[in-house]
Amino acid sequence: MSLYWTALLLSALSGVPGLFTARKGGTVSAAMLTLAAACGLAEAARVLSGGSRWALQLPATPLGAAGALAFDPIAAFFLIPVLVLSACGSIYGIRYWPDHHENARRLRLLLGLLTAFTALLVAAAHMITFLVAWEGMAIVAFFLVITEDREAAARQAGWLYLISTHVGTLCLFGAFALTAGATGTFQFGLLPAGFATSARGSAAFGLFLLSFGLKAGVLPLHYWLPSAHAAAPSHVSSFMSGVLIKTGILGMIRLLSWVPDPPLWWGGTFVALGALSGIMGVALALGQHDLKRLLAYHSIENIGIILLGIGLGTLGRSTGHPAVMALGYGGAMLHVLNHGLFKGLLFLSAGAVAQATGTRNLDQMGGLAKAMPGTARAFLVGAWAICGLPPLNGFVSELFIYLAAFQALPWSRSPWPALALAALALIGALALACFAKAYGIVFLGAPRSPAAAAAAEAPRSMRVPMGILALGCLLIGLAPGLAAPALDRLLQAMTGRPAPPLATLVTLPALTALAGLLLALGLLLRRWAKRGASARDVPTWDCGFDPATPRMQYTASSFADSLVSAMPWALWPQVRWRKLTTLFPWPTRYESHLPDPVLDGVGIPLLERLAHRLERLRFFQAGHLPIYLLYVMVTLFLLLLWTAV
Amino acid sequence: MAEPVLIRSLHILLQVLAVLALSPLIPGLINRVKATLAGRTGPPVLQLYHDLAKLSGKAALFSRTTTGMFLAGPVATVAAVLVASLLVPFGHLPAPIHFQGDAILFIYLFGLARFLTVLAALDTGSSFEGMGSAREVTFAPLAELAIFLGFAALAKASGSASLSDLLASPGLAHARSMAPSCLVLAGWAIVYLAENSRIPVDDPNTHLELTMIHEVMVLDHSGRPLALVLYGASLKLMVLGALILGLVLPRTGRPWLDWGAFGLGQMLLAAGVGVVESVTSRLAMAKVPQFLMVGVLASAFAFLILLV
Amino acid sequence: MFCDSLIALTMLTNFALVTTSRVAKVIQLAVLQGIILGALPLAMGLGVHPHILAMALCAVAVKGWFIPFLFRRALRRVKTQREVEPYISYGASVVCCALGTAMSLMLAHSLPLAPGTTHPLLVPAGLATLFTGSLLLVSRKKALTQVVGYLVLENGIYLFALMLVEEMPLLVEAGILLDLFVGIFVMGIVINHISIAFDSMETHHLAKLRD
Amino acid sequence: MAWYLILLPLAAAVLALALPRGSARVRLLPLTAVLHLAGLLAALGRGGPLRPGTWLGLDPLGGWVLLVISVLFAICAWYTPAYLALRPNRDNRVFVACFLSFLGLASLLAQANHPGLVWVAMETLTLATAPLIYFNKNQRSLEAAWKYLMIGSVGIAFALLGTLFIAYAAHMGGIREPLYYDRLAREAALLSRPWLRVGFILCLVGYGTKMGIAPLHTWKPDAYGETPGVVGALLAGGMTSCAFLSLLRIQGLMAASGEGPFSRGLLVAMGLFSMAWALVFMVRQGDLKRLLAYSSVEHMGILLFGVGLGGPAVGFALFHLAANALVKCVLFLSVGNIHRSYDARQLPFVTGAIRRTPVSAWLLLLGFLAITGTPPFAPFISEFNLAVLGMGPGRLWPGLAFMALLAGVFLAMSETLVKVVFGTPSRARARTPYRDTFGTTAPLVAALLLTLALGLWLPRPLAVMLRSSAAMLEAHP
Repeated sequence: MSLYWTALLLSALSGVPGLFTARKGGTVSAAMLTLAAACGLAEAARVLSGGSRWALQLPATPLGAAGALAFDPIAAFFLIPVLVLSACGSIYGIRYWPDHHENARRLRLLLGLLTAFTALLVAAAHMITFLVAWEGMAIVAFFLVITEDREAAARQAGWLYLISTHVGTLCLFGAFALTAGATGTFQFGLLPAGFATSARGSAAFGLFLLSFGLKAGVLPLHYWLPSAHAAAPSHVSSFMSGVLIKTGILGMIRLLSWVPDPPLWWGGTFVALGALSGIMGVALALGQHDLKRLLAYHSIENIGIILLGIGLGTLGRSTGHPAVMALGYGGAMLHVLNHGLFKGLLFLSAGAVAQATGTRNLDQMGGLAKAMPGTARAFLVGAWAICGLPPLNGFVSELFIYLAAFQALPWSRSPWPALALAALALIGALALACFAKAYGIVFLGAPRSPAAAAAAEAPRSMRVPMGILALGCLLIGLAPGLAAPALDRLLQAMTGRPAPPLATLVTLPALTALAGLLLALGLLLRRWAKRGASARDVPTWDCGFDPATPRMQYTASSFADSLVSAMPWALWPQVRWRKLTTLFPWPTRYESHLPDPVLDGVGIPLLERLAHRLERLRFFQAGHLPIYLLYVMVTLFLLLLWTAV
Repeated sequence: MAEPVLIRSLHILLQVLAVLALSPLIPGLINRVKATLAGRTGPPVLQLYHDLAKLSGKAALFSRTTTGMFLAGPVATVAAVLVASLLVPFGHLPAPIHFQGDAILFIYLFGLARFLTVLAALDTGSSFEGMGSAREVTFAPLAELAIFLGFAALAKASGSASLSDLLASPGLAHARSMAPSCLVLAGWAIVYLAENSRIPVDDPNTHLELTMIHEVMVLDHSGRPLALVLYGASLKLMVLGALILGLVLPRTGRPWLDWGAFGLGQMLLAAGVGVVESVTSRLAMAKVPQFLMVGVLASAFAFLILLV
Repeated sequence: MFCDSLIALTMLTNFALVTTSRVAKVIQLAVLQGIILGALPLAMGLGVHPHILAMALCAVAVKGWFIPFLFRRALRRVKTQREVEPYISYGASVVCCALGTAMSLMLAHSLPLAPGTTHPLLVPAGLATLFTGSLLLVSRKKALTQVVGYLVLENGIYLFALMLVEEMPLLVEAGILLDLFVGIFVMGIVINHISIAFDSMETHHLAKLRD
Repeated sequence: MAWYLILLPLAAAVLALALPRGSARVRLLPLTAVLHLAGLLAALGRGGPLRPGTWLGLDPLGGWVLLVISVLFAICAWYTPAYLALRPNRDNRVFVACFLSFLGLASLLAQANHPGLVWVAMETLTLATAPLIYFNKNQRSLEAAWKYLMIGSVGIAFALLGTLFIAYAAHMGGIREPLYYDRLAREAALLSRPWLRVGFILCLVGYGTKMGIAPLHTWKPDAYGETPGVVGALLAGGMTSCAFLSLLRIQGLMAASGEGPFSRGLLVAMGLFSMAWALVFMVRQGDLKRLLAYSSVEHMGILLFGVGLGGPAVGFALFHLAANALVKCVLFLSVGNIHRSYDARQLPFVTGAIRRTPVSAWLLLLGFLAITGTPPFAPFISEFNLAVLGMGPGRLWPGLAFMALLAGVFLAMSETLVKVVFGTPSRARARTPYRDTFGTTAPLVAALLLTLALGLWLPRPLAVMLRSSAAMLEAHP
């Protein structure tokens, strides 16, 4: 317990010393957050390896509000990415956001607070505590998103995030109201049997889904996410994407742990939402030109994958198939951790790229693998993992979820398992396309702009955190057996009864062995291919014409065009160009842009129209005193009428 | 495990050797059939062995633009397909390595190969290779979807996610699973043609960069890397062929007979591809997704039939 | 009997008020109504209580002298003396006033009265006068006419208060007197400020603050 | 009964009128505030039940409201000297006198145990605050004062009629003068129901106008918009609380006479309507002070909603009274500071406040977060619990509507505030010499800290007071 509190205090205060020193504030904050991570991880490891869990009841205030914390395996598991990513982010921040930046001190202070609130949230065992941590985290994150508030885009993104998260919190109010009404207490705990299937239970589920869905960025509630992740400083984006949106998943897990009998349709809803988020998330990512927006859409996709796992697990639980439950939930949870690692890694390397080139526009980049080999390798590991390709960690968690779907197929009369299967397959293939694009356009080929040509490698303190995260990806990918016991304990804490151990459901050693074989074969063949004679200073094949210029390379837009334009009904791409009509045409431009269908397609026009309608009601306050007095009389009259009726 | 370990090891050894040594035969067979149907003599069946030997001794060219990624494409293709070959049963014996989820690993290994091939293509900075890789990643999702839906249909009965179980399902022999199996077969056949860059999806023998898909991605490879590319392509033919053959081959119950049937099946498959390539023409690029969509729908219907 | 006719007279002044367009005339009518109401407690035979007598005298003094004085002073400062096109035309005002009076009668009818009430007409009359005051407030454009409307509204309350004045003198007198003195006094001051600041008493000058 | 609570501020007001020097007058404010607060705490500490049958007395309900007002006044009084120093060309004689008499009259109102006396206090309060609104002495503030006075007076006239109706209801029931509230509550069963109902409606409209619930709130944006921020704070936190208290007294009678369900339904409906109506005008509201005025309308709606829900919600509504008063104080004063710095309070002109007046901008932002129910500030406790109780057993829609409206309000307010606080100050707008100083920010910080403290911990005596106040409004026949 004291280790947890040490971690909490250290993170909360990590930005404070920096307020009083002119320099080295970043180093101090990084040191404190790293220490916090060490303490917190030790505690998490203790609980996840079967150590005793603890709970703490805070004293009740006279108005009846109390609080409680419980450090169970769920909390311990979710604490891991929180502390790892904040420590990595703070180390990265030393040089990425150095002291001379306008907002450096504020940023460090807030990053520490964000870590502390999130760490508090994972252990919250009482609705008030949960809400305090939840909202604290959201508000601090808002300030972080709006760090570069001189830019209109950042302000807009921050506002969008703020209102979304607050609406989510209000939904949580309602959901807690309904559940507290059923249990009679604000304490987290089992809901009475039958509540989940009642009308109030369904309403509560809907509100929970809204709230946690908004936080997690489940489509169509994801609309705030791309701009917020793009606007925030990269190490904050990495924390937000890797951890903060996962708190929505944490909420869903907590909810499922209170419900002894989730109805079948809950699982179906999760699967349907997961498939929608996953496929649309990655499809929208394909059309992005902004590297960080692209990554942000991939967060939506990965939340979709996690939801698929949760949905399958819930289906298995509702129908009494413990193996499906264990595989679904286990895969989802492992993917939470995995996504934290590789998405954190991707955002950190994307930040390094953006800093080196001064732009986030993919079409301005190219050839950076030569100038920034370390960053390129880090990004490649992240891309490899996020596509779910063996032998990295993304494959392991997706494999679990696939297996859950396969095992659910024989007994399920519903289309959900097959939908999950198809969605996962499609997501995997599209993600591959998207990251082939991202890595290929950014790091390979020739530089497309002078800025890209002049880019230099990121400093070591920025590459070290990337290396740590990349190692994490490799470790889980090569030895998934290490994570299995922790996941088993997590599942037991979640469902209240022992689930079949994951190690019996998946042959994890085979994965390790095959991964080894694959690497060995790869290295062997590579050596063989390199050993032959070679000529290195030759141009790329140009069909025997003039040498190709960098501008002739495929761009991000052209690479994705065939996929994006294949789905106009879902993505609504915007293309601007003048058709060539004459035989000797003038130079022309072609621009393609993929707005967010929910935000730009529906949300903003709808709100715009609503606001316009409401503004028309302003004539009620037109400044004329007699009219105002008339309102008083009319109110009186209507109320008297009410009394008479 | 009634089967003696020795026999089992022998089978595994045989499978590995067959993959390593015999797969370059398949492109030769296909070309031979095509030539015969066109009334030409055509290259010898063993042409690819000659080519590989020749390319191993040649110098490789590496463009100035490229990085280490350029080599990763061919290398990863061969490595990934070799590993994948261990997961698929040849004949009706269980695959050398089989476990729950090997079907998924199988597909994802092909994904890995594709990922690195595409990156290797983009590494050259050539607009042709960018075009080829864009096409590759556009068509691949449909192909993967068709395969997975086929898996779903096959797993509807067993719930297993191992290729060795999936392909051992009753298949064509059983009346109830006859129609779904036919549909899966149709879907997978389309994927087989697409993944191996055959007509009507792609033309391996074309010489016009603008119309290529896979070939244009490997345009810059030469020497040993090119050898790996060619070898990898033949491996893919063999391994994906095994997937299809698993569905159609009759079950004899006798291992050696199964081996024979498998060998014959691979040859017939190659001949079939040759015939298809001879009698059909290349689809326009815009039609390719529709063609693949037919495969997806076939697999999807196979599943839906089982659901009702 | 006499007192009932006074009450009826009050209601007549109501009608007169809503049809009059000249501001000075409106003030005169308000003064008249004030004096009638001042006389009413005496007519009801409540003059025996010295405190009620004092209240009535005060009311008459304020309504009959002080308020007209303030108003006329403000009126002198501005030119126009006629209410230009009220929000509700004079004809419609009369109809409204009649409807309001009818509704007041209905409302009063539905409220039970204490046994032994001697002047049941006070309730509907009070409500009708209240309504008239409200009508003037919402339909007139001049600040001065509006204050007159407020005065009439107060008269309505005063009428109702007479029902209670014997039983609960403290409550009633405090309320009535405070309202009269302070309310109208402060309004008079503000009216003066308005006429100085805007050189007019049209309320459309006073509609700058809006959304 | 604590006469000195009433007399001290009134005497100070008279003194302020008499004092020749403005600087001395200004010093009266904090002095009086501190003495008043100390006296009030002493009176509350002495405690004891209300002596029945007296005109004035400090019962828990009145005590709670007066405590809120006294604290609010203390913060405003602490702030005012620094503010008035910024306006040296304004004569502050009337301002200070009215400011002080506000406190005295509020003390009278809170202690009044008689409907007539409550009404008298409310009426004088209205009149005493009118000159405060006219402080700027320009056409706009005159218009605001005029509207405030007219609408308020009409409302208060209805309240008088309502009071008379209730008196008549007592008369019908045979209850004689003096009509002390405690006595009326005891004998509430005797009251004539029809008169009581109509009386309640009239008082709801009357005092509701003073509270500023929609659609009776029309004076509010104008009045709050044109006064100095400190007056806005006093009105939004203090005067509305007084009007609310006046209404609560009647509501207590309704509950005691068994008319509770009738009045509660009405209060919930009016509360939700106020919130919705305020929301309509907060959308795209670029004027900061008007925005706050509508927020005040919204929070009056929340108070009514809470009281209307009944049961434990009443306690939270009363708690919200305090929370709202304190946070409104922070908001109005910080907006006032920003107004001083930019010489404007509308959106296209006021941007990037965090760079010009960093402290005020942060306080504005935090105050906004607090008022919209962000934990752990005090309004969170009340808003969360009201939402929970609005979805209590047997009902779902009041709570859902409440939350939807809170969400809408947050959306509308945040749009303006994010634009105001963040970004870069517009170059076109000249900068006034105003800078955030200790005097203009410390009171705000104190108020915000107090809000935070209330959100985390409510001292036991206050909780007891709150509980017995709620019990007074939930009496059963």
